[in-house]
Amino acid sequence: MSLQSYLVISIILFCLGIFCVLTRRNAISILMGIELILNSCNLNFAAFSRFVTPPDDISGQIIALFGIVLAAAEAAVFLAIILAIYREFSTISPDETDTLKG
Amino acid sequence: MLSLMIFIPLLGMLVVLFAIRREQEELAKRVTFIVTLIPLLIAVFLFITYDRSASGHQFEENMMWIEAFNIRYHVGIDGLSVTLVLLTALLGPICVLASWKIEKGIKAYLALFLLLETGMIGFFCALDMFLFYVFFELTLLPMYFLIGIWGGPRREYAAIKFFLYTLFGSVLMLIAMIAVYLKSGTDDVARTFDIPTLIELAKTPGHALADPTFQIWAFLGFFIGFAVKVPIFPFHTWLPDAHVEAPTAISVILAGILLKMGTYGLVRVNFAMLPAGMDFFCNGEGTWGNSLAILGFINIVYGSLCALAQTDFKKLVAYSSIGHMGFVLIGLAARNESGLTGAILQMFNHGVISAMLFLLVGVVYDRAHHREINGFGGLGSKMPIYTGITTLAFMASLGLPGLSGFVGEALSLLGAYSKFKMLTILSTAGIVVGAAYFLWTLQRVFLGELNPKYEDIAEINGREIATLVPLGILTIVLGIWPSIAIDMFREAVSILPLVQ
Amino acid sequence: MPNIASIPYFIPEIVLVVFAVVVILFDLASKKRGGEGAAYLALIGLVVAVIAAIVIGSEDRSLFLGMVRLDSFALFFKVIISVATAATVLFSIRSVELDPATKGEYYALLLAVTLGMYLMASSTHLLMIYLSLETVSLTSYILAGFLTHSPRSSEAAFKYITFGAVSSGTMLFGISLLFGMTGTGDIMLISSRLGEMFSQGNVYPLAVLLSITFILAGVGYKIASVPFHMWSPDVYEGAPIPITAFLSVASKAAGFALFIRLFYSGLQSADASVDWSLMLAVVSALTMTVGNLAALPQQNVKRLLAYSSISHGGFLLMGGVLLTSEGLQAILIYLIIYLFMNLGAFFVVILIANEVGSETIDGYRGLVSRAPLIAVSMAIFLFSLTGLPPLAGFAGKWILFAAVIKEQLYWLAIIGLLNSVVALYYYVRIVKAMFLETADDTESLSFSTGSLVLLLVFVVPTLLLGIYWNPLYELSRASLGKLMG
Amino acid sequence: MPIVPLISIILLAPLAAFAFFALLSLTGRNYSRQDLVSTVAMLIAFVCAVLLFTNVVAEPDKLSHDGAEIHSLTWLPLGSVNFSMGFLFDSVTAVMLLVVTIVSSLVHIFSIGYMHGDPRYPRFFAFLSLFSFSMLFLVVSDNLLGIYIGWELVGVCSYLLIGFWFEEDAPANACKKAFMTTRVGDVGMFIGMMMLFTKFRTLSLYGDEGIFALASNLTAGDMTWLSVAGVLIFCGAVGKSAQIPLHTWLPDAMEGPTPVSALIHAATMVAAGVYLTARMFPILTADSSLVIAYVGGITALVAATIAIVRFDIKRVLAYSTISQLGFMMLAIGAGSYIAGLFHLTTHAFFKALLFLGSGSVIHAFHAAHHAHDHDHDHAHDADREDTDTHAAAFDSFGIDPAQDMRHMGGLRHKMPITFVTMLIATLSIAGVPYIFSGFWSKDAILVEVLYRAISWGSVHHYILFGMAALAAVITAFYMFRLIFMTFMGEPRNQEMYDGAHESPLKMAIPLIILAVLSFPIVNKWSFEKYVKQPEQPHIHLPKHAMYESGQGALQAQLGISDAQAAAEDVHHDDAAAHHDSDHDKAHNIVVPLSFVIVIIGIGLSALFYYWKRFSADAVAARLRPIYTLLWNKYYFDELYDGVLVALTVAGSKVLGLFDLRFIDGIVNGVGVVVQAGCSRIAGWFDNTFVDGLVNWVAKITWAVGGRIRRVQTGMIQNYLLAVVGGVVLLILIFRALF
Repeated sequence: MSLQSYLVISIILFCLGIFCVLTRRNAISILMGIELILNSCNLNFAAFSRFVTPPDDISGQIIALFGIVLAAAEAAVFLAIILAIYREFSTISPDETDTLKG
Repeated sequence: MLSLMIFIPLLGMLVVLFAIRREQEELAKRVTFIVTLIPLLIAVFLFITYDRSASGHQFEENMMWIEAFNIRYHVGIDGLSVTLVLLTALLGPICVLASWKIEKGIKAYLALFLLLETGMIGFFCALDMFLFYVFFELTLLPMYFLIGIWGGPRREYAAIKFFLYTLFGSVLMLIAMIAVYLKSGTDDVARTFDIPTLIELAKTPGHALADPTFQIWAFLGFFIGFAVKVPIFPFHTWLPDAHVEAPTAISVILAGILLKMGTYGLVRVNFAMLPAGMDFFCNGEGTWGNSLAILGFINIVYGSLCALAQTDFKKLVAYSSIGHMGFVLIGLAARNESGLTGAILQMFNHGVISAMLFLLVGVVYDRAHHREINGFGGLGSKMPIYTGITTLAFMASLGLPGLSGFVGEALSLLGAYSKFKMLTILSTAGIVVGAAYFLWTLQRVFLGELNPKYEDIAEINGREIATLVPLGILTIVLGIWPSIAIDMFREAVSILPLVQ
Repeated sequence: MPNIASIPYFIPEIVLVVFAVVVILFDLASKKRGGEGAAYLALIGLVVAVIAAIVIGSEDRSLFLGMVRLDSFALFFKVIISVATAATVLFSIRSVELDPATKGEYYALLLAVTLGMYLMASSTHLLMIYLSLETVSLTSYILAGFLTHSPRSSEAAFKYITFGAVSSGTMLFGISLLFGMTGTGDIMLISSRLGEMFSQGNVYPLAVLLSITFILAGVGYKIASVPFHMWSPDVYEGAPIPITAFLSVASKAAGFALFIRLFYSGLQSADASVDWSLMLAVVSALTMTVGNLAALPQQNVKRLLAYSSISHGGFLLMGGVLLTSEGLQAILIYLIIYLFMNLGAFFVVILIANEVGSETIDGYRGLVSRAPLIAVSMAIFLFSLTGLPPLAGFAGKWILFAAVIKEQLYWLAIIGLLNSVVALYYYVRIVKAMFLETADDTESLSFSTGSLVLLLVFVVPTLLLGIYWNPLYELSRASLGKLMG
Repeated sequence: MPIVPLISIILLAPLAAFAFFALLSLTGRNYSRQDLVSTVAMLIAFVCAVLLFTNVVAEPDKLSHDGAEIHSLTWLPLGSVNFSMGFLFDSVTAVMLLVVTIVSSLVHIFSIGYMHGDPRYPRFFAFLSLFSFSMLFLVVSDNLLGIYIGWELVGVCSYLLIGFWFEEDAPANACKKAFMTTRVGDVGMFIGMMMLFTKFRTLSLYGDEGIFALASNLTAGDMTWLSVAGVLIFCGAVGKSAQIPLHTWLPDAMEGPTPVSALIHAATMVAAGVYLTARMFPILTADSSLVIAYVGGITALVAATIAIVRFDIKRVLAYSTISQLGFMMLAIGAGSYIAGLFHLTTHAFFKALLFLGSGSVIHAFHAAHHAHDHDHDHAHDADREDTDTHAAAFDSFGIDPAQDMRHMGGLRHKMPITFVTMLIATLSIAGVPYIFSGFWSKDAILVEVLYRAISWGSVHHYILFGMAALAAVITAFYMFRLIFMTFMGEPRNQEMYDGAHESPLKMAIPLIILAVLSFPIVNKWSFEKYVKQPEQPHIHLPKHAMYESGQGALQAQLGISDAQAAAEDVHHDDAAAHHDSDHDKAHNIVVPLSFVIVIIGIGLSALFYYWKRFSADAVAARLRPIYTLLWNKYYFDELYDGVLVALTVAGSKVLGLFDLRFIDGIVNGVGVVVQAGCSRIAGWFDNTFVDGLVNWVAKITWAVGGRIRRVQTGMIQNYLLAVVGGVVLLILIFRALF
C-alpha cells in the first residue's frame, strides 16, 4: 500500500471524528469522536515514519505512541468531568449544559 | 522652571489627597488655592522675563526620557505657548475660587482639578510630540470625573460623550504621530519626536516628511484629533452637553483652556509641522483648497445661529464658543500675518471672555438654580453690578471695539479676506447674529419688568467679583492695547510658514 | 546535548515536579486540612524554580537531543509564567470559593500547569510542543472544574475539555502533516527543509496551508483568538476566579511563547507560499473586534474581563503578524504590562466577590465611597487596559502600534485603535458604576492589609511602567535573543 | 497751542469721569454728585476744544485737510503690516470738537435739571461722559480702525442710554433695535474696510502711505471696486445716521431721556455718519457719490413726509432729524463737502435746541399731568410713550399726553423762554433767509445740487434738487405745525395747561445759548475761512472747477465777490469763469426759490393750524390712503420685524433643531441602512437615535455586541462548529488567494 492510501484513511477517520463530535448528542460519543481524531493523527505519524523518514529514524512512531498515551489520559480526565457533569446536571447531553452563555 | 510650574499642581494633588483629612475641607480649599497661585506667579515671571525679540523657544529643558524611541522630556515655551500658559495659570486660582461652594467630595474634586492643571500646563509647554500627546490625554481622565461626578443631571452622559469623542479623535492623532515619527528617520538615522526638529525636517526638501501626500494624510490625522477638541463642526456635539452639565469652574476650564488645546495643536503641529498639508487644505484652489476656511465659516455662522436658538443660558454661551472658535479657524486658514495673529489673539481672548461668561452664568445659577433665559427678567434693577459686568462680558464677546474680543476677530477677518473674499464676507454675518443673541439675552435676563420671583435675589458677592475682575481687566487692557499680547508671539508667528 | 548532560539545565522543571509531589504529600500528612501550608510550599517551589532558572542563565542550549531549548526567550516566559502562577496562588489563599479540603491537590496541579508552561515556552520539537500543550490543557481542565458542587464550574470544565481536545486534536493532525512533509520534528530543521523545498519548488501549498491552519486551530485555542475563542468566556465565567486570572494571563503568555517558537523559528519560511502572516492579521483584527463588541453588553464583570482578554489577545497577535523583531518585542512588553494590569483587575474582582458577594457590575456601584482605595486601583487597572497615558497600558499599546505602523499595516492599526475607543466604553461602565453611581448599602468595606499590599504590588508597576518603560524595551530586546535569525 | 496734550485732555476728561463711576460702583456705591464730575469734565473738554480752535484761527490754510496734523503711533505691530492709532487734527476736526463739546456741555447742564430725582441719576451722567469720550475719539481718530472703534463705542453708549429706563419694555426693545440696526450697517462698513485694507495694506487715511494718497493713483480699472468699497463704508453711515433703509431705529430711540435724544440722536452721534462720509470724500467715485446723494435725497423727502402726520412732539423732531441728515448726505453725495459739514454744524445746534425745548415742554407738561402724585422719577414718566408701531389708529391712543401736541397749545404765555428759543430754532430749520444759520447751510446744499445739475447737465441732480426743494417746503410746514400746535392758539387741555410752568434756570440757560448759536454768526465765521474742500481724484470734472465749487458756493452766499475767488487761482481763469457762470445761475435760482419755499411752507401750516382755514382732519380723511401710509411710516418696521427678524429667528430655531437631531442625524441615515442590514436586530434600533453620534455609535456597537453574544449560545457543539467552520473558511479563502 502506498502513503496515499494511509493518508486517505486517516483523512476519513479525521472527518468522521469531527462529524461525530459535531453531531452526537451524548458526551461519550463526543469523546469517541475525539479518539477518532487522535487516532487518525497517530496513523499519519506511523505512516510517515514508514514512508518518509529514513528507516533508522523512528521518531514518527514514537510520536504516535505518545499520542496514544495522551489520548488515554485525556479520556480519563474527560470521563471524570463527564461524571461531574452528570452529578450536577443529571444528564450528559451537551445541549443541556448551556447555563453559561451570552 | 517650567517643570516646576508643571508639576507643582501634581505635588499639590498628592498633598491634598494624603496630607489632608477628609473633614478639613476649608484647609483643602486654601491649600489648593495657594498651590494654584504658584504656577500663576511663575507664569507671570515667565511673561515678564520672556525675550520678545527672540523667535525660538525659551526656558527649555531637554533630557532623555525613553532612549528606545528617542523620546525626550523636552519642554520650552515660545510666544505662542507663553500666553496660553499664562491664561491657564490665571484660570487656575480663579476656578478654585469659583468652586468654593462645592460640597460633595471637595477633596477629590480639588485633587482632580490640580491633576487637570498639570495636564494643561504640560501640554502647552511640551516640545516633544510624545510628551505632548501624553499631556493631551492626561487631561481626559480628570475631566471625565469632574464632569461625571460633580456635573448636572445628565452628567454621566455628557462625561462619557466627551470622553469618547476626544479619545476617538486622539487615536487618529496617535496614528499620524507615530507615522510622523517613523518617517522622521530610518533604522540607521535616528528618528525623533522633537517638535522643533520635526518642523525643520518637514521643511527640508526631499526628506520623507516633506512629501506632500504623506503630509496631507498626517494632517488629516492630527486635524481630526484637534478638531474634536476645538470643536470644529461636525465634531462639536459633545460641547454643548459637556458645558451644560459641567460645574461652573469646569465649564470655565473647558471653554477657556481645553478648546485652546485644539487650536494650539492646529498651529503647533498642522500649521508649523505640515506646511504642505496645510497648503493643500487652504490654498484656495482645487476641491479641498477652501475646506479649512469653509469649516471656519460654518463654525461661525452655524454656532452663532444655534446660540440664537438656545433658551438655556449656559448652552447659549457654549454655542457662542463654537462660533468664536470659527474666527480662529478662518484666521488660521488665511495663513498670513494678520490672520494668524488674529487667530492666536482670539484664542487668548476667547479664553478670557468665555471664562467670564461661564462664571457669570454660574453666579446667576447659584441664586436662581435654573438657567432658563426666559425665566428671568428685570434683574438689572436688582443686581446692578452683576448686570454691569455681564454687559461688559457680552460686549467683549460680541466683538465690541475697545474690548479684547474685537481685535482678534477683526484681525482674523482682515487676514482671511485677502484670501477667501466671499467666505469672509459671509462670515461677517456671524458678527450681526452674535450681537443679536447677546443683546436678546441681555434684554430677556436683565431688562424689562423685574420678575417677582427674584424680588430679593442677592447681588453678586465679593468672592465672585474677585473671580471676575481680573478677567474683566484683561479684557479691557487687551482691547485698548493688544500689543501687550501680540509682542509676545510676533516673532513666533513670523517664523511660521506664512503665505502673503 | 545528550539527555544526561541536559539534566543540570533542567533543574527548574525538576524543582517544580518535586514540589508538586511534596505539596501532595504535605497535604496528606498535615493533620488539619486546608491550612495554607500547601500554598506556601507551592510558592516556595515557584520561587526556587525561578531562581534556578535565572541562575542557570540564558545562553542558548539545546537540551535532550533538541527536544527543548534553553534561551533568553524561554527564560523570559518562565519568569512571566512563574509570577502569574505565584499571583494565582496568593489569590487562591484569599479566595473563598475554593473548598479548603481539596486545596492540596489544587496547588499541586498549579505547579504541574506551570511545568507544562515552562515546556511550552522552551520546546523546540513537534512532539514536545504537543506534549507540553496537552500537559497544560489537561491540568487546566481539572482546575477549571475544581469547584465541587458548582454546576458552572463543571460545565466550564466540560466545555473546556471538549473544545480543547478537538482543537488540540486538529493541531496534532496539522503537526502530523508537517512532520510528513519535512520528515522531522525538530522545528529548526523543519524551517530549513521547508526553505529548501520552497526553493526547489517541490511542495504542495495546499498541504502546507492545511497543516498551518490546523496548527493555528490549536494555537488559536490557547490564545483564544477568533474563531477559536468561544470556550473562553464560558470557562472564565465558570472557573474559580483565581484560575480565570491564571488562564487569562499565564496560559495566554505560554500560548504566545508556543506560537512565536512554532511560527517564527519553524514556519517563517512558509510565509512565502502560504501568507500566514496575513491570515493572522485578519484573525487578530477579528479577535479584537469581536472581543470588544461582545464585551459591551456584559453585566458579569468576570465575563466582561474574559471578553476583554480576548480582545487583548487580538492586540498581542498584531505584533505576531509583522515578521519583525519589533513586533515580537511589542508582544513581550505588552505581556509584562498585561500581566500586571489584568491580574490586578481580577484580584479586585476576587476581593469584591468575597466582600460584596457579587460578580456583576451592580455590585460595584458606589464602591468609591465604600472602599476608595480599591475603587481607585480598579479604575487605574481599567484605564490602563484601555491604554490611556500615563498608565502602563498606553506604553504597551504605543509600542505595539509603532511596530504595526512601521510595517505600514495602517488598516490594522486603525482597526486596533478604534477598538481601543470601544474598549473604553465598557471599561468605563465599571468605572461609572464605582464612581458616578451611589451604592445601595453604604457601609464601608474592610480588607486585610495583606490584600491591600498585594493590590499595591499590581498598582505600582501599572503606574510606573507607564511613566518609564525603557527597561522593558531593553529587556524584551535581550530576551528575543537570536530568535529572529 | 500744543495739539497732542490738548486732545488727550479732551479725551481723558470725560473718560476719567466715567471710570470714576465704574470703579466706584464695583464696590456697590455711587457718588451722588456724579453730575458735577461729568459736567466739569465736559466743560474742561470744551475749553480745550476752544483752545484747539485757536490753532485753526492762527493758521487757517495750514490746517486744511492736506495740511492736517497727524500724530499717530503703532497700535498693532504685526511685523510687515502695522495698524496705527492716532490723532488727526485739521480744521474739520477742530470744528467738530467744538460742536460736540458745546452741545454735550449744554446737555449735561440741562440734564442736571431734567433728570433730577431719577434713581439712577449718577449712572446717567456717567454714560453721558462715556458717550462724549467715544464721540470725541471718533472725531479725532486719524484712521478707519480708530473711527470704527469710536463708531461702535458711541453705538453702545446710545444702546445704554436709550435703554436707560429698561424696566419699561419700550426702551428695552428700542435700545436693542437701535444697536442691531446700526450693527447691520457697521458690518457693511467693516467689509468696506477689509476691501480697502486688502488693497492698500493700511487703514490710515492721510499721509503718503495713507489710503487717500494711494487711492489717488488708482486707474479707471479700479473704479468699480472702489465704488463698492465707498458704498460699503457708507453703509455704516446709513446705519448711524438713520438713512433709509436703516432709519427705523431713530424714532424708537426717542424712548430714551430727552437730553439723550438731543445729544446723541440729534446733534452728534447721528451726525457721525455724515462726518464719516465726509472723511471718505476723497475716495468717493462718481457712482458711489450718486448712490449717497440718492439715499440722502430720498431720506430727506420720505422722513419729512412722515413727520407731517406725527402728533408726538419728539417723534416729529426725530423724523425731522432723519430728514435733515438726508440733506447732509445729499450734499456730500453731490460733491459738496463743505455744504454738508456746514449743515451738520448748524443743524447740530438748532436741532439740539429743538429737542431740549421739547424736553422742557414735556417736563413742564408732565409736571402738570401728574400734579397730584409726586413720584420721583417724573422725567422718566415724562418720556413714556408707546412704540407700538402697528397702532394704525389715528387717535391719540398710547401717546403720552405730556408729549401729545394735541394736548398743547397756547404755551407761549406760560413758557416764554422755551417758546422764543424754539421759535428761533424753527425759523432756522425752516430756512428763513439770511437771518438764520439754517438758511445758509440748506441753501448751500440746494445750490450745490443745482450747480451739479447745470454744469453736468445731469438729470439725476435735477431730480435730487427737486426732492430737496420739496423736502425743504415740507420741513417748513411741519416745523411750524409743531410751533402752532404747541405754543399758539388756545390751550386744548386746560387742566394740563394750568399745571404747566417755565422750566428752571439751569434748563433755560442751555436753551438760550443754543438759540444764540442758531444765528449764523458762529457758523459762518467758522466755516467761510477754515474748512476747505478736498479733491476727489476719481470724479472727472475739470479738476479746479471741482475744487472751486465748494468754495465758490459758500463764497457766493457769504457775499464774497467771485473776483476774490477767482483771484485765489488766477491760473484757471477761464475754467473758474466757466464754473462761476454755472454757479451764479444756480445761485440766482436758489436764493429766490428759498424765499418761496419758506413762504409756502409756513403759509400752509399757518392756514391749517393757526388761522384754521382748512381742517387737517378733513384733508386726512380725503387722502386717507396716503395718510395711512404716512402714519405707518411706509411700513418699514412691519417689513423688518415681520420678515427679516422673523426669518432669522426661525432659521436659528431650525438650525438649533438641526444640531440636536441631524448631526445626530447623520445617524438616522446610517441608522436606517444598518437596520436594513441586520433587520433581525431591529430591536436595538427601535428607540430612535435621539441624541448624538456617540449614542448612535454606542447603539450600533452594542447591537453588534448583542449579536455576538447570541452567537455564544452556550452549546459546546456550536462552538466546535465555529472552529471547524473557521478552519474551513480560512483554508478556502487562502486557497483561493494563493
